[in-house]
Amino acid sequence: MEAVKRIEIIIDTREMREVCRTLEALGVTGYSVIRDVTGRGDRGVQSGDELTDVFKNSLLLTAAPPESLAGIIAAIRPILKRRGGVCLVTDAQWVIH
Amino acid sequence: MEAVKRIEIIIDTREMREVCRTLEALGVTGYSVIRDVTGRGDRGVQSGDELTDVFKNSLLLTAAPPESLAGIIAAIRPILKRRGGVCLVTDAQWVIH
Amino acid sequence: MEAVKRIEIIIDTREMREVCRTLEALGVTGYSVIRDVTGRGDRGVQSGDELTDVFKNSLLLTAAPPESLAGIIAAIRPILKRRGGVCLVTDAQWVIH
Amino acid sequence: MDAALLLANLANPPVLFFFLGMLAVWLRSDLEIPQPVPKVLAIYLLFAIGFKGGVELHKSGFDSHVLTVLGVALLAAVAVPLWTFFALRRRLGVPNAAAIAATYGSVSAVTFIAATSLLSHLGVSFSGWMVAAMALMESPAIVIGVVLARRFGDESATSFEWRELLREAFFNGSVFVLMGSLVIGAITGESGEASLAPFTSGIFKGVLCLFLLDMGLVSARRLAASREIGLFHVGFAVLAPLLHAALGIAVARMLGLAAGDALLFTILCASASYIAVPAAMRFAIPQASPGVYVPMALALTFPFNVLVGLPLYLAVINHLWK
Amino acid sequence: MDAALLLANLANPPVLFFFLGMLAVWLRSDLEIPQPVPKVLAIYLLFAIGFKGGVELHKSGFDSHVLTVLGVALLAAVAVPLWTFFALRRRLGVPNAAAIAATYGSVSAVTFIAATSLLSHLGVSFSGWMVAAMALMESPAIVIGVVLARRFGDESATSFEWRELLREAFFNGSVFVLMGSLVIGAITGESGEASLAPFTSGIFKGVLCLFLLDMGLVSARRLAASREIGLFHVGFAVLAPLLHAALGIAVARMLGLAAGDALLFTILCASASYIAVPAAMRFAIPQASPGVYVPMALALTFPFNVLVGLPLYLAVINHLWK
Amino acid sequence: MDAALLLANLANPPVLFFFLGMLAVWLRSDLEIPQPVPKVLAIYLLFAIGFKGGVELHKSGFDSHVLTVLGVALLAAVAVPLWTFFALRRRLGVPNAAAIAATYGSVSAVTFIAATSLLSHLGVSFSGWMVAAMALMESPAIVIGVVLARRFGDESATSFEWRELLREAFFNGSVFVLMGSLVIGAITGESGEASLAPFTSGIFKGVLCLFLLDMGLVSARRLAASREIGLFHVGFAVLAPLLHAALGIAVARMLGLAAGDALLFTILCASASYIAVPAAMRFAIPQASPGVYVPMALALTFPFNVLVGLPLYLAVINHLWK
Ligand SMILES: Nc1ncnc2c1ncn2[C@@H]1O[C@H](COP(=O)(O)O)[C@@H](O)[C@H]1O
Ligand SMILES: Nc1ncnc2c1ncn2[C@@H]1O[C@H](COP(=O)(O)O)[C@@H](O)[C@H]1O
Ligand SMILES: Nc1ncnc2c1ncn2[C@@H]1O[C@H](COP(=O)(O)O)[C@@H](O)[C@H]1O
Ligand code: NA
Ligand code: NA
Ligand code: NA
Repeated sequence: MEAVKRIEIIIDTREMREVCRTLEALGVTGYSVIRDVTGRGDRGVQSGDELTDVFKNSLLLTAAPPESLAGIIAAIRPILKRRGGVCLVTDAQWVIH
Repeated sequence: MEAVKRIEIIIDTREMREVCRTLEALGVTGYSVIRDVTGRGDRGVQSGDELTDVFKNSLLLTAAPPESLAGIIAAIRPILKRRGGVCLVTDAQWVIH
Repeated sequence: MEAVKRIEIIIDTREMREVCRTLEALGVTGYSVIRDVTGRGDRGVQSGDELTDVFKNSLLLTAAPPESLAGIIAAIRPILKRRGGVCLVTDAQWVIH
Repeated sequence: MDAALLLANLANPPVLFFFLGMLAVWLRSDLEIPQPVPKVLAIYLLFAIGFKGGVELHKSGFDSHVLTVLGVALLAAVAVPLWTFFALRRRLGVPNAAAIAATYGSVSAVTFIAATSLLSHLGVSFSGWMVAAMALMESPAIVIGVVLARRFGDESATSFEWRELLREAFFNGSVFVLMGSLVIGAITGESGEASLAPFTSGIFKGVLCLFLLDMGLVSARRLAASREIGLFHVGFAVLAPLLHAALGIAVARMLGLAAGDALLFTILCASASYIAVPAAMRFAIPQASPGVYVPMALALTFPFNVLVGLPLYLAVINHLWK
Repeated sequence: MDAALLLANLANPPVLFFFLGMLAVWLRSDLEIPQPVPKVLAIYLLFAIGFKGGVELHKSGFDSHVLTVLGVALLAAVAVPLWTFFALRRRLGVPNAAAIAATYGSVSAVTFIAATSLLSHLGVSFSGWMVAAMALMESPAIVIGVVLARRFGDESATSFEWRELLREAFFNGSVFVLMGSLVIGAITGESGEASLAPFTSGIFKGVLCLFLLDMGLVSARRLAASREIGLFHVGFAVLAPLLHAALGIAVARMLGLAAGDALLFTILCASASYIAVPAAMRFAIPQASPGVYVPMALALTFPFNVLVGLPLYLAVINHLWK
Repeated sequence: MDAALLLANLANPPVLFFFLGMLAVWLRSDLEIPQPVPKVLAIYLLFAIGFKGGVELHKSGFDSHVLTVLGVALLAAVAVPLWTFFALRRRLGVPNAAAIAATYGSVSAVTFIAATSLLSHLGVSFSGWMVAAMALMESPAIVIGVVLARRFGDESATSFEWRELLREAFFNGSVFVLMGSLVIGAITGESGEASLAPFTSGIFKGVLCLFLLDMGLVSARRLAASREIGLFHVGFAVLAPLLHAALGIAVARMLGLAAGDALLFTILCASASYIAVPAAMRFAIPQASPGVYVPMALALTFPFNVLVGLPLYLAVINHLWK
C-alpha cells in the first residue's frame, strides 16, 4: 500500500468541468465523479430538483501522491473562492495492484 | 487548511430528512447528501429497486469543527439506534477559501 | 466509538457484483454502494452516458474491523489487477449505536 | 371454463410481460428498467386510472348504489386487517402481525389495474368509479395496523407522531396522485377526457406492459433474496387472497354488483399493498421486519393474483352470476 | 366574462395538475416526480412545440407579417431587461438588478405552452409560428443583463469568457432543442407532421399535465424555502407581469394580431425565465443571488401567470378585440 | 436517384434529430438526455419492434422462405466475424481483432430500426419477421469472437466461465427484451396488436427521434474523445460496412428477397453492435481496448450507416431489383 492524499471536492455540477480540466492540466490522471449531490452551504440549499443543473452539486474524488497536494490546492482554491463549494483532504492508503 | 471532522452518515432515505433537521438544529450549516445508495447491513439488503424509497439509503457527508463532534454524535446516535444505519468519523483537512 | 478501516473500492459497475460476492464470502456483513460514478483512470474515461453499464463505475464503501483488512485486500487485489479500478483505505471511527 | 380463462389471462400482453420479467431473473439476464423510471411509470398509471375513474364518476354521479359500494369497501378495509392481526399475532408476534395486517388490509393498485386490463381484454364491462373504492381502501388498514401494534405491543417502542402517520397514510405520493387525479377527472369530465385520451387511454396498456415487466423483475428478485420467508408465510400469502376473494365475492353478490365490478371489488379485498404500506410500516412499526411483509405482498401474493387469482376469481364469479 | 374565463382556465387539466402539485407540498405529501424524468419531459415539450411550430412555419412561410412580429418580439426582449434593470438598480444593487432584468426579459417556455393549452381548451386559434418568436426572445436578455452588470457594476468581479456566455445564451440545451426542432419541423413539413403527430400532438396534453404536476411541486417547495424574498420582490414578481402584459397587449393591438396570437405575444412579454437564465446568471454574474431571482420567476411569477394572468390577459384581449 | 434518396433520408425526422445531436456537441451546447432515460428509450424501441415483429410472424407463420432467410442470416453472423478476425489479427493483435470481429459480426438494433423508418418514410414495404433475423444475429458473433481470442491468443489471460459468457451473449438485457417481445407478439397476434398499437406504433417514430437525438450526442462525444482511433480504424469502420453491405445485397438477391427485406438484411450485415457486444467483450476479452472497438462502431460505423449507408444501399438495391 502507498500513502496518498484523498482529495474530495464538492462544487456546482456546472463548475465540475472546469475543476476536471484544472486537475488534468496539473497531471492528475485518475479521478471519480459522483454527479447527483444535493446539499446546503453558505450559498443556500442545493435541492437538485430543478430543470437545470443550477442548484445541484457534484462530488469529485481523487487519490493523489502527497507531493502533488500543494499544487492541486493552489489551483482549486480560486475556483472555490469564486464559485463556492468545499474541498476536504484525508490521509489514505492506496492498494497497489 | 483547517483540521475538521469528516462525518459520514448512511441511513434510510426516508430518515434523511430527520437527520438533516437534527444537524441544522445543532447549528451545522453545511452538508452534502448523495441520495441513491444501496447496501447491506444488519437489517438486510437495501436494493433500491422498489417503487418507494423503502429499501434505499442516502449518504450524508458533513465536515464539522472538532469541538462540535460530540454534540452531533449524541444527537445522531438515537436515530441510528431506532432506524439502523452507520456513522463514520474521519480526520480531515478543510481547504479554506 | 470504535476504530475501523474505511475501505473504498471504485470499479466497473459490471464488476461490482463480483466484488460484493467476494466481500460476503469473507464475512463482511455491511457495505454501501453508489452506483452512478463516472471517472478517469488508466483505462480511459468512463463517461457513463452509454446504453450499457460499460463505461460506468460504482463505488463501494465498507467499514471493517482492522484485523479483517489484510484478508479483504488480498481478495480484492486480483480483481483490480484484472479489471482496473482503485481501492483506498482510511482510518475512521465507527459510532457504535 | 376455468382453464380457458386462465389461458385468456396468460395471453394478455401485460401478464406475459410480467412473466417475462420473472423469467429474466431466473435466467440471470442483466435486464433492468433502471430507477427512477419505474417510479414515474407507476405515477403515470395512477394518474391515468384515477383520471379515468374521475371522469366516470362525473358521468355517473354519486348515486346510492355507488355510495353503498364505497361504504362496504371501507368496511372491508377495516375488517381484513383486524382478523388478520388476531390470526397471526400468536405465531408471528405483535409487530409483524400488525404490519402484515396493514399490508393485506390495504390494496395493490397494480393488481387492480391488471384486473381492469383482463376485463378489457375479455370485453367485460366495469364501472370506472370502482377506482374510488380503491382509493378509499388504501389508507385505513395502515392506521388500524399501527393502532393494533400500539394497543397489544410494546408502546414505548413505537415512538412517532400521529400527525406524521396520518400524513403518511392519507397523503403519501401514490394515494395523493390517485385521489388528486380522480378529483381532477371528476371536475373536468368529458372535455378533459377527450383532450387527454391518447395519453391516459391510448398508450395505457403499452405502459402497463413495460411496468409489469419491471414488476416481474423486482418480484422475482425479491423472492430469490427473501431469507426470512418460511412455509407459514408462503401459505398465508397464497391462502389469504383466496379467503379474502371468497369473502369479497360473497359480499359483491349480496351488493348485486355486475360481474366486472364484482371482480374489481374481489381483487381489492384479495390484494396486498407493497407501495404505500411498507413506507408507513417502516416508519411507524420499525420492529416489524420489512424482509417479511414486503416479499409476502410483492413476491408471493402479487404474482399469485396476477397469474392465477384473477382468472380464478372471475371464473367463480362467472359461474355464480350467470 | 373575467370570472368565466378564470374558471375555464382553472378547469383545464394542466392547470389543475399544477395546483395539485402545489397542494401536495402544502399538505406535506411525499409525492415527487424524481429527476431526471422532469428534465426529459421538458425536452419533450420543447421538442413537440418546436416541431409543431416549424411545421406551421413551413405552411405559412415567412411573410412580412410574420417577420414584423418576430422583429417586434426581439425589440420587446431588449426593452424589458433595460427598463427593469434601471428600475431595480438602486433598490437591489447592480448584480441582482441585472440578473432579474435578464430573468424577466427572457421568456418561460412552459408558460407559453400553458397559454397554447388554454387557447386550445377554449377553441381559440393561434399561429404555430409564434414559437419562433419565443425562440428569438429567450437569449437576448441574457446578454443584455450581463452587459449591464459589467457596465454599471464591478467589472473585475465578472471574470468569464464572452465565448462561453454567448454559447450559454444561444446554445443552452433548452434553446437548442427548441430551435433545432423548429428547423426540423420547417424542413420536414406536413410529411413529418403526419408521422410524428401521435407523439408531438396526441400525448402532448397528458405529458403537460404530468410536467405541470412537477412544476407545482417545485414551485411550491421553492416558495416555502425562499428566505431571501421580501415584500418588494413579491410586489415586483406580480406587478411586472401585469405591466409587461399591458404593454404586450398594446403592441399586439398595434400589430393587428389576432386574439390568440395576441395572448401568446403578451405572455412572452409577461413571463420570466427560470431555466435558461439562471444557468447563465450563475455563471456570468455570480455575485447575484439565485435565491432571489429564481424564486421570483419560478415560485411567484410563474404560478401567478398560469393561475391568474393567462385568463386575465385573455379577458382584456377579448374585450378590446371584439 | 442516389442523390434523391440521400435527400429523402436526410429529410426523415429521426435522421435530422440524430444530426441535431451531433451538431449540439460540435457547437458545445450543454444539451443532454440524462441517463437512465435513454436506456429506457432503448428498451422501449426493442420492445416495440420485437412485439410488432412477433405479430407479423404470427400472421405469416414460419414458412420455408422465412426459415431459409433466418438460416442464411445466422450464417452471415458466423462468416463476418471469422473473416474480420483473420483480416485484422496481424495489424491489431489477437484481442482487439477478436473484439472488433464480434462487434462487426453482431448487429445494431438502432440502425435496423432506422432502416425500417426510412422504408416507412418512402412507403417501401418490408416483412416484420426480419426482426427475428436481427434477434438471431445478435449473439453468435460474441461467442465466435471469444473462441477466436482463446484459440489464437493467450488463453490464460481470458479467465472466465463459459456459463457467464453464454448468458451474456444470449440473455443480455437487449437481446432478452427483443426476443421476449417477439415471442409475446407471436403469442398474442392481432388481438395484442390492436390493444398495444398506440404505444408500439403510434408514438414509435417520435420516441425514435428523441432517442436518435441522444445517439447523436453520444456518438459525437465519443468521436471527439477517441484518442486510440487511427486512420486504419477509420478506414475499416467505413469500408467494412460497404463490403458487408455488398455481400448482403448479393445474398439478398440470391434469396429473392423483396427490396425492403433486402435493405434490412443488408443493414444487418453492414451494422456493428455497440450495446450487447462491448459489455460481453469487456468481460470476456479484457485485454482488448474498449476505446477502440466502441468508438469504431458507435462514432464511425453507426453515423456512416444512418446518414450515408442506408440511402446508398437502398439506391443500389432499387437499381438492381427493378
Ligand atoms: N461543511 C460542509 N460539509 C459538507 N459539504 C458541504 C459543507 N459546506 C458546503 N458543503 C457542500 O458544498 C456545497 C456548496 O457550498 P457553499 O458554496 O458553501 O454553498 C453545498 O451545497 C454542500 O453540498
Ligand atoms: N459496515 C458497513 N460499511 C458501510 N456501510 C454499511 C455498513 N453497515 C451498514 N452499512 C450501510 O447502512 C445501511 C443500514 O445498515 P443496517 O441498519 O445495519 O441495515 C446498509 O444498508 C448499508 O448501506
Ligand atoms: N487516482 C484516482 N482517484 C480516484 N479515482 C480513481 C483514480 N484512478 C482511477 N480512479 C477511478 O477508477 C476507475 C477505473 O480506473 P482505471 O482502472 O485506472 O481506469 C476510473 O474510471 C476512476 O473512476
Ligand atoms: Na386487500
Ligand atoms: Na418576458
Ligand atoms: Na453486422
